[in-house]
Amino acid sequence: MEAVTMAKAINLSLRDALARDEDVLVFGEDVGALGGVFRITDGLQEAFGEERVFDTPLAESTIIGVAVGLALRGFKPVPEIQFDGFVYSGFDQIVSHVAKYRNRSGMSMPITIRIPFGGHIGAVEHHSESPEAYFTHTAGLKVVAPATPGDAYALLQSAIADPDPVIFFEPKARYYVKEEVDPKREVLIGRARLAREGTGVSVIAYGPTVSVALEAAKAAEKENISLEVIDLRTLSPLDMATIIESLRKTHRAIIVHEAPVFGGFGGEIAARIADDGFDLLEAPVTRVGAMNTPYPPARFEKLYLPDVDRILEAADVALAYG
Amino acid sequence: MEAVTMAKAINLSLRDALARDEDVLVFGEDVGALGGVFRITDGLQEAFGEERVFDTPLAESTIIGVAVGLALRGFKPVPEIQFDGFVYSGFDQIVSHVAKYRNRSGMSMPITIRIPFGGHIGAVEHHSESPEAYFTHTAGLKVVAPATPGDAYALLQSAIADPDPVIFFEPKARYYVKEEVDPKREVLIGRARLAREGTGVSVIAYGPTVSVALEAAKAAEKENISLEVIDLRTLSPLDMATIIESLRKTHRAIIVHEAPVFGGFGGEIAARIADDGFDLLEAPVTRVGAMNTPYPPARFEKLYLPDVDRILEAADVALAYG
Amino acid sequence: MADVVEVVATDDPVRPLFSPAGELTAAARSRLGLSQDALRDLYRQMVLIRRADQEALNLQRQGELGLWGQFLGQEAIHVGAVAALQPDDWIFPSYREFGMAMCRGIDPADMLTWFRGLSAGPWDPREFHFAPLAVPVASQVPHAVGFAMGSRFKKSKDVVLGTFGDGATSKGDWHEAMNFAGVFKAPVIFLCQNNHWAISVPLAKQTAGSIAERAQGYGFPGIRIDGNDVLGVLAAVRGAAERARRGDGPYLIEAMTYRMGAHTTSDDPSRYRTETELQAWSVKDPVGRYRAWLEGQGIIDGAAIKTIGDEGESMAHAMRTRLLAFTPAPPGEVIFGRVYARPPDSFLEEREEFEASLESS
Amino acid sequence: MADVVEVVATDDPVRPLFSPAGELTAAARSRLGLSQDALRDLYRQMVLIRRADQEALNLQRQGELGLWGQFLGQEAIHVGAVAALQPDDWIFPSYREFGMAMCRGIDPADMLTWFRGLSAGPWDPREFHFAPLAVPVASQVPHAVGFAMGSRFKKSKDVVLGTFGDGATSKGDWHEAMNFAGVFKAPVIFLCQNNHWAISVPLAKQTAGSIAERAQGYGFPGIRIDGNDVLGVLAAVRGAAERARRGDGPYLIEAMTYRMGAHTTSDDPSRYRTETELQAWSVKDPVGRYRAWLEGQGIIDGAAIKTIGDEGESMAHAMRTRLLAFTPAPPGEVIFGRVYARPPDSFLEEREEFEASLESS
Ligand SMILES: Cc1ncc(C[n+]2csc(CCOP(=O)(O)OP(=O)(O)O)c2C)c(N)n1
Ligand SMILES: Cc1ncc(C[n+]2csc(CCOP(=O)(O)OP(=O)(O)O)c2C)c(N)n1
Ligand SMILES: [Mg+2]
Ligand SMILES: [Mg+2]
Repeated sequence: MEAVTMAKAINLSLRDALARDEDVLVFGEDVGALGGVFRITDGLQEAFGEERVFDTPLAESTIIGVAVGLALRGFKPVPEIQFDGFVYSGFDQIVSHVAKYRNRSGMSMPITIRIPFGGHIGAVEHHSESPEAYFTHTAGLKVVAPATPGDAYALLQSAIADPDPVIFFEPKARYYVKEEVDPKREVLIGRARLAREGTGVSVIAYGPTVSVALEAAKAAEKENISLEVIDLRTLSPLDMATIIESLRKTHRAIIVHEAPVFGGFGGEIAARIADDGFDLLEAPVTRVGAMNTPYPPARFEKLYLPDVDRILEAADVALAYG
Repeated sequence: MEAVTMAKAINLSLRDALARDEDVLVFGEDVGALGGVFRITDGLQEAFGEERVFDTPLAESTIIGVAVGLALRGFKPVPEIQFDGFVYSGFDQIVSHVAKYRNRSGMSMPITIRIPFGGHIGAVEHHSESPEAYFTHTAGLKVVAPATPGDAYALLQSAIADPDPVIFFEPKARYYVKEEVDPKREVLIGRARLAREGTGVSVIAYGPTVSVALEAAKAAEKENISLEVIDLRTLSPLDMATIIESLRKTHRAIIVHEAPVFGGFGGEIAARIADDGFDLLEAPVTRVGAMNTPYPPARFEKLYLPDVDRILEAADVALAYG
Repeated sequence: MADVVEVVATDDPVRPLFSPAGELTAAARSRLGLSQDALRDLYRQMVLIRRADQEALNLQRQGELGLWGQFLGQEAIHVGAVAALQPDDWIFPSYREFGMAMCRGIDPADMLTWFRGLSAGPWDPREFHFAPLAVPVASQVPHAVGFAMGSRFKKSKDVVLGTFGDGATSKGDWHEAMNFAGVFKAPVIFLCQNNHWAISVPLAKQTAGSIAERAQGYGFPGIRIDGNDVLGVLAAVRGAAERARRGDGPYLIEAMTYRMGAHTTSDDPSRYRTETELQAWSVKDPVGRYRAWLEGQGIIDGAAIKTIGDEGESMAHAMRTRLLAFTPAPPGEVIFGRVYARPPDSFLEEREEFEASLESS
Repeated sequence: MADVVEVVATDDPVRPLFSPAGELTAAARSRLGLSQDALRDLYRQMVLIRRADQEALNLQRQGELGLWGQFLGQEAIHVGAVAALQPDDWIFPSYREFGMAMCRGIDPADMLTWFRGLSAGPWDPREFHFAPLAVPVASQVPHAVGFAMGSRFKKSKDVVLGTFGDGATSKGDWHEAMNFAGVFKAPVIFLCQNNHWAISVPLAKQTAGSIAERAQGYGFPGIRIDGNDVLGVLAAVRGAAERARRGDGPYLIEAMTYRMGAHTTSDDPSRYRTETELQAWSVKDPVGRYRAWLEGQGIIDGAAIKTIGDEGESMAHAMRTRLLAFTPAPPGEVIFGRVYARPPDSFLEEREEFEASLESS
């Protein structure tokens, strides 16, 4: 297949899921005729009709709430939340029901909630948030965040096929990078990927920060510093085995995410590394992320978000340690 | 003053705040004639009238939302969320507005959101949750959780006086413990307390787990193990200075909270200890908390929540390490 | 200004059955077409669920339940609504619909294990077409609507009953779900059990408007009826269900009743309401009223009443016995067993560790 | 069945001014009591805000703004509503009320710094009694209600205008806030700018019901009016404001209009709507219609129109110049400066580190 953007890969993945299984439903604000504000659902309504792919009223809580009801009725709902910053009004339905319904009923919740997330798109407030930590801390959910078109295609297949609810974070700044996609390649939920081998420091990233980490690794190479880059792909459950294996080589780790560091998911990763990998570590784990403030106006987002320089700096500190 | 329960101490603190400052308003579901389901607001409506202390319709999002409007109008709103598990439908107003309004307007949000939290009350689901990590990760908020009646009184005074929004978590299982309360003692937001001195392992707790940690410390003493107990009192901002100071003595740390460990606030604390305290640590930091599942039925909560045995076990492991 | 809301012309099969004050008309009552057995059985069901309610209260007072929320006074709604539906029609309750669940055939002792803190969800919703209790107020209403949308998509003939209290109507979820139901013409009957109180908050502080009248704002009909008349409730729900079944969309029924007991056993209503109000509603007791009507019609006699009362006693006894004998699943199963359909390895490890720690201690 | 909703008898000062179709009656129009200057000024304001809207669009197309959301076609609402209020009355907008903000005296160049990504909130709400833009749809409505409750508690005479789109009426927050307003008799006017679209979702898919009619479900009046008639909007908001000011509580005005432009510059309406619909609404253009009326009344002539047009040009020029010359605060101030009134030490340290890192790089 020729190279496609991540946006297109997700579109294809939805299309294939809709074609394969008539219980798959795609819905949300503007996903119909418009094809979504990012065109992720482009052409799907035309292809599958208004009962498989439909616009809803503007109401995130009930977009999730009807997904629960539809799941009970035997469907596999794939609702879209238009932007990261608008998922909060659906939070109660996600935490109190999507995550817990199976536990109280024995009935599965095969729901995949798609959420474009992250910054670097020059948007106004509420359009660039990274709310993943709110979901990783919610028992009963699975949380994934692909970094490449191929993984986006494959992980979405896995998410939709999974009988459990999956929060599917799409790094919107990466929607337009291209890659060849092999629709037959399977990516299991819960397995991280070694995005680049290295020996000096392990850089752990997911979603939008994987490419930043890879850039940093390239830049580091010029200075003879070798960074290994791990693309988590799944945040919950967390693939600690892959991380620890990397640490056996590098003994140093940096975690990179766009969310503010304080209380972020990087804390969980760092805490586990410092626990499971206590004897392996030769330097403190550094977390590189946003500052502990609201997302700033667009012209300031570059200063706010993690970048190559901050990763390199953290690598230097880690390597110089001790 | 004679010994009062934490419930009474909070009641007195609200009463004193209402009496001192006529801009203080107390509202929420059932806080009026009933005095709240835990009687925290008992007698306040009678004393201050229906325009200072009032019942609202059943709508958490708008309880928070009108608090924002009232704050803009010059009030100091102290809304109550009846139980931890019902704050989620107010999450959008808290994350998108309470936390960020000052940043976009320059107008302060002197709002104190009271939330009874935690388990050990034998309740049905949604009544025993520990959602603090969702708030500590939200920039713009301050998050506190007292463990004793005196601190509850004083921290609530500080919270209401604070020009910034404070999420005030009340450990409902501790509502009925008694202590003498000195209304003149000030407790600043952002300062942890050494609840018990020790030399072997630092046990870091807050809210409902402080007493568990203290019990564990007592039990440990009999086995000649010395636990130092830190009561965080404030979760955000986090008082790392007090923690690190303790580590200089003990070189070992255990963190105890009722929330599930995975993605919990303990991850932030552990990550920071393992970073700031890298050279001090002689054993991995252990987190003792709930399992990564929904809150179980009441008869199983004791098995689910951290207890003295699990703390002692963690202490043994920490002390035996290396 | 061309905007006139298109009100799709649909027969309203419910409204004509009721007086403007929400009373089932005499004509409609006589045309219900229920056999004498069926009419007696409605009485029987009300008696049984009331007796179970009382027994649960006793059990709570004896320390055998963590909590109990009586539905005393609301029996006509529980019985009438379920009787109006087909067994395939799903019901989405809040937390006070114990009586409805019994009418659907769920074992009351099993249900009480939830209140006893032994089980997170004691029945299989697929078996009884009865969703689990929903504690966060109004949060189940979108589920009812989603399920009903699904029924429509599947071209199935089943309809859905979503029920909730007066307090629930203040929640955003309630509104959003009502609006979705209108837009998607979902085959759902919304049944508000307006018992005048949301814990301590009286109806007048819950809303300044009318709940039933809100329906038209969502593009479907609504009606306020006497919720203490089992036949009225049955007639309204049946009419609304028929309408939904033939594809004409949702209906909102506001059934006026009164919460005769405390909110739950944790509550103390003496702090916020008067005996007078309670007494005023006592005379409208749904069970007593209906019995008197049956007697007046010669459908029931003292002997039959006694038989039903006795049945209640033995049911209550059996319920108690079964409950107290109930052994929950082992802790590992209760805590971890149903969280995931496909549990992650790390989750299974945590379970194993937990189970191992139990054995060692 | 004693429950009859107590509808508090209040004069409705708005309804009598309008025909059933929502048109301001000729009699009401002639009794508005506006001077010729005032009438001309409404036109002037509509022209100015439309010109600013156009200039902002140009700026966006030239890459100078990150985003622009036109309000083309909604000028009568922006101008009429603000003209009906006192300067002390607060306005709680969503994100499309640039015209209202201009009418309140906020410098349009300052406002555009938000769309240019240079400022998180470019005006002081206390100075203009104009709340910051609210992006999460409907989330500002509870703020308007809370503020109005506060005005009542403070026994102040100011009222509040809360405004939102048709899409916003589907959100839970909208409902909850409406209900609170009814219960607390908050002095608030709810103004729905029903422009028939929520991005690509047309009104008919947003709701099957009527927005204006929902008001009665909350215990206060509502009306649907022609939102492309500046005098109609002014009359309705003025009437509702007077009513609220005298303590009679909220009012819901659904002003029917049309979003003539794209949702925002990121949108492509050709994917979901037809030219025909657009053309049908073109003839109801609020600015053209009002100009024709003024001309017909002999209140305005070609020279006056030209003067106003020229004023628009120089305003647009000045706005552009000021915007492009705008220098934001330093990054540390923009990112950290206003988060806390009492910033924690750790927060200040993070700021210092950030500022130090900027200097070093
Ligand atoms: C979202 C939410 N907020 C608060 C509560 C606590 N609570 C439980 S029941 C109740 C009152 C509900 O009243 P209503 O809807 O009228 O139902 P009723 O109890 O009268 O049957 C409240 C406030 C809750 N369960 N959920
Ligand atoms: C809670 C929320 N969900 C989604 C969005 C994305 N969004 C922005 S505007 C809009 C449509 C709003 O329509 P309407 O309320 O009619 O206002 P209009 O844009 O027509 O002025 C949507 C879906 C948002 N801003 N907030
Ligand atoms: Mg009620
Ligand atoms: Mg609109």
